[in-house]
Amino acid sequence: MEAADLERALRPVLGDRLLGVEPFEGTAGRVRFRREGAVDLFRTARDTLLFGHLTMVGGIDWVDHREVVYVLWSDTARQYAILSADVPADDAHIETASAVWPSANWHEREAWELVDISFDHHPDLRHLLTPDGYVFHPLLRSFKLHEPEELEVKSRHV
Amino acid sequence: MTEAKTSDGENAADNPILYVARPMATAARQFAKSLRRPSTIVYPYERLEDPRFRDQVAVEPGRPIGVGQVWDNYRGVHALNIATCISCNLCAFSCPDICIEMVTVPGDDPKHPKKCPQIDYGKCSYCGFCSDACPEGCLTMTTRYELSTPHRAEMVYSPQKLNEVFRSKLPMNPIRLELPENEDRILLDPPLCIGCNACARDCPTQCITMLDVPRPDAKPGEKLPKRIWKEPVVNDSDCVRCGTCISVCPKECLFWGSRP
Amino acid sequence: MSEMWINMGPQHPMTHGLWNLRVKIDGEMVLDVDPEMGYLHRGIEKISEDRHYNEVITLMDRCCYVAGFAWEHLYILAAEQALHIRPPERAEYLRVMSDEFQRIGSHLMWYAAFVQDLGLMSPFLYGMRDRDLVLDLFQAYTGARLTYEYMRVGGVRNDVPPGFTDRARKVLDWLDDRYREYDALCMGSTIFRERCDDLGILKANDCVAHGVTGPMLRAAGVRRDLRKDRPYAVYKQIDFDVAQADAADVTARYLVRMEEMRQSNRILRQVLDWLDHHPGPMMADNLPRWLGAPYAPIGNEGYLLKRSYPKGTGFSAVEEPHGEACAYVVNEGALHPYRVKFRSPVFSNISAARQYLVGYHVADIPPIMGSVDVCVGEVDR
Amino acid sequence: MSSATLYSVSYALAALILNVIGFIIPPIRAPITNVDVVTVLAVLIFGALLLAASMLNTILLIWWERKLLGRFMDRRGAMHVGFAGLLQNFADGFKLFRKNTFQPAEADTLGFYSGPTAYMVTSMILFGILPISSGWNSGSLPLSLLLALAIFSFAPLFIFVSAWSSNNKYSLMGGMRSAAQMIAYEVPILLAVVSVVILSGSFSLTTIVYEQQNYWFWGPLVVALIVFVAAMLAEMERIPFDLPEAEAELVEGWNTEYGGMLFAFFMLADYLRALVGSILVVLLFLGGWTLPTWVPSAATSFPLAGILWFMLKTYLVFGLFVWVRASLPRVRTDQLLRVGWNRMIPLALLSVFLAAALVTVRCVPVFGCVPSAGA
Repeated sequence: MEAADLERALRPVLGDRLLGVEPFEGTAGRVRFRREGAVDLFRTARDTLLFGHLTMVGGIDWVDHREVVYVLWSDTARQYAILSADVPADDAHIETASAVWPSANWHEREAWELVDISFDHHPDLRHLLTPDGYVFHPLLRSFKLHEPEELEVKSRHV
Repeated sequence: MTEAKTSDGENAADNPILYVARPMATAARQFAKSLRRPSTIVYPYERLEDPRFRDQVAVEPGRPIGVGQVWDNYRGVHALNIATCISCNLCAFSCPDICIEMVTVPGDDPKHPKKCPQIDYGKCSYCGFCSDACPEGCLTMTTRYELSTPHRAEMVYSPQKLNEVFRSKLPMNPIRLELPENEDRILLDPPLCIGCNACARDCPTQCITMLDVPRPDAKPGEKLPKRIWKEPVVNDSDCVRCGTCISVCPKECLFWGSRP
Repeated sequence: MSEMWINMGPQHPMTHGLWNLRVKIDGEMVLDVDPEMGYLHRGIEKISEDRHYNEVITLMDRCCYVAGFAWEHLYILAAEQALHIRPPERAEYLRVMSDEFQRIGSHLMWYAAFVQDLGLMSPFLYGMRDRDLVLDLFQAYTGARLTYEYMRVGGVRNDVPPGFTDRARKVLDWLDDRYREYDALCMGSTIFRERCDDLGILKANDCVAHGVTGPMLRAAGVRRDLRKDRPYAVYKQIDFDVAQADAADVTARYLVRMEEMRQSNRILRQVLDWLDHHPGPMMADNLPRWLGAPYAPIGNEGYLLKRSYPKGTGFSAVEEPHGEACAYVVNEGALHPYRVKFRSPVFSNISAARQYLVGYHVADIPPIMGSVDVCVGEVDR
Repeated sequence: MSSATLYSVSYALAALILNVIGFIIPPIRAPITNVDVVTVLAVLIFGALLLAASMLNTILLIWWERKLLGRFMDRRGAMHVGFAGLLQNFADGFKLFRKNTFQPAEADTLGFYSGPTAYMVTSMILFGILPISSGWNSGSLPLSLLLALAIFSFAPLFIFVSAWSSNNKYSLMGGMRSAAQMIAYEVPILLAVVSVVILSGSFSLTTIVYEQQNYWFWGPLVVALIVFVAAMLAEMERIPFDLPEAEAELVEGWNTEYGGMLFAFFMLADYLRALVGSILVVLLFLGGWTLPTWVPSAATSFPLAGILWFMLKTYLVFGLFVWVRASLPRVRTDQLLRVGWNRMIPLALLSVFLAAALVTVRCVPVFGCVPSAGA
């Protein structure tokens, strides 16, 4: 499967919500899409393209906007594919993938707390790696490593 | 594709009669074996790095496997030979944990005090990047690994203390890395240079010489820059690529680059 | 007894590592579980943004403390793709050798911890003892037993010392015998089979849906191994089989891991033979080994200069001992990676805990979680 | 057999002490050499000697287990304090003794402290009943076997009390498991013992040992021996039946909240019970302090030979328990109870019938027909 194949399969479903598919070494391609097309893209990727396995969800902070990266694996094609969507920094949210792939649950919790990207309709958006009540998002560029933050954290269980 | 199975294709479900006989027999065999000598090393009395135990310590007598002649490779406490240190700062630069600090050691030249690494073992991760980076081979790692101390301040090893480790003649990491063949080198942007000699003065290997450049004839109306008419020339075979010259250059006219 | 929540962790013998499994029980039955992670979160992804490319390697060894080489390899592959560097072939063979020894070491560690969970005491020591031999080999060519810092962007640090391959073959011979002993102690024991059969079942469909990979997935009958499906390094040239079982229970996972160790022995013999006959360079051309791929010397006053590398994004996936690990490295042409993101297999495997723990006994939690092979270092990163 | 029993020795000792005191202070000589006073002191000395013997043996047993287990695991075991680590357990005991005893918040004080104490004390009483050799104690209790088993089965109560009062969920679960397990395994133990009683015709341990002078009971009663050993493992809470303190899931089971001396009580009592279990196996099945008749009489005629052979057998039996511990995993609660009720009890019943049949035909097939003493 190559980038052109992905584009051919996705274009009719997504229309202009698909921004393009670029080749990416070692994978089937990198699909760039608008966040409005997330649900349709996920369903097509799983049901039509048979990417049954969501490998990871990660966020990148590009200061002016944030990028959500999904990595999929197909057992039939034996290939990875990368999906990426840009979300604005001041309104960073996207539809959850955990309805399609349950494995997205924890990855999205992690992206939410570390990169501050909110996932709509997520079943269980709680802190995972950082303590409950932690207000910072460490993987943002604005979080400086050498200036430790003072914070009083409440314990998880009372 | 392999179906996972046990190594001899047998399992307890096939022979329920055995119940617990096979594991007990295996344990008994091990018991008989370790009656002769258990595999453990009685640490404070026997040490892996002690050559006397290298061949004795074996899981099975007569088949020494495991420890061997390459123990010298171990990355333990550093040894510093102050005499050959050139104060190039590469060890401090390459340290990922920022645990190396260059401190002044008393030298013969009061004007240009010699700086040698001081290592804080409370932070050190023993990655060996510093000894890999050392161009003179004066900072190496030894097989010493016993560092425990009740005081945090004692974890900071001064250059003198590291030099004592060097003098104790412990086995040292024998692997030295060479510089790559066509590595980047120091290049000069001639119009910016003012010939101030700072680079040549501070070069730890003294591989920079200031050569005269011809003073151009001033055209009428043009003002010649105020400078010394000398330019640094770097002897690439001696250069250790430490970048000291670049950092001391007041005009930022030295830079890294590859020359054809 | 009425229903109650108990906290298995963060300091509990069941948790190998620092995490908390909240379990809702009724008598001896498990009604619900809720894993809580984060006690070991060190922010490795954040720290990586502040380090040179090679300096990140020191973090990778600490990412998963029983499979340091696998993580080094994972990161190195992604970083090389992001920086457009190709390592020489001998370095790739050395990496594969390290990987496979690490797989044996990690599985031996798993074996030790797993049988300890079942109350088997002596195999715990046997597993640790035999793992020590593997660590001795690591020490022979990297200089450290746990935190190797051996691979570099563009190659590896140094070659194996003379006589190493013979020594390694002896260890492999020794291990071949030991695997038989392990099977006698576990599969030969009726009590072990009673404890582990039909326990913690996670069928293939659930595995895929919840992102479970590695031995757990292969124990459910799915033949998936990135070394075969997406060969990285030199796995294409090497002949080996993928271990697989169908029962999807704890016994099946045990069998898969045991078979994987035997296959690793097979791979290692081939790699050692290759290393004997093909000398060559350790590093790609023109790359210093200590400072990081975009050569970045620093002046005494923190004055940075750099050689520009073209921007790039690297993605890599390796078959780590615990499962499938991925790395995503964004290179923006700076000295440090712009963003490093890791996918840890255990992260996903634990996230499915509710699927394979609920409905069993409290006493079954340790063997089931043992068969998952939890390494908290790479979950929390 | 030698006529000097442990009690007579302590009586003589008490009389000696009191006479010496009376010799030094003549006015009180008459009142303190009264028979009643001497008897009271003799009983106290008897108890102290028993206590010392049981504690020494227990600690030696722990050392024995540590060394054996070490070799099974390809390591050395305790080796630093004293010769071959013999004093290591004393050092550990002193450490525990010095430690602060603490009590969790909202724990029930009475139960929390009385549980371990009662557990310890009842375990020690056991030692006073068992005849270690012919000269050890009077051994005249006609129902000493029943008494021993009765005291042995006190333990679940105290374990449950201390588990419940320590206000910890793990302790509570461990206590529940312990109670269920011990109750389930009391029955097979008693049934296995019944077959011994049938064969020997007596409830007195001393008589049972004397009945074994011609043949040891393990031969004809091998089924009962297997049942007894397995059930004893469960009663002693050792691997593979150590679920009440299965450290993998229950931390330390019912003694999770105990530390310092109270934990030492539990630990010592556990090993004391292990010692008593091994002793019972030796007494009931392995001929006690007697040796087979073909052994030259020189081996049994020197002083304290009975105790020596008895202890040797006991430690070997305990070595078997250690061997099992070194090679088998732990079973699960439901499996344990299933094995107990579904396997052990039928097997024990079978051995009862076997013993009854043997006695009826007055013939012991393994060792040839001999006149059965029990009939």
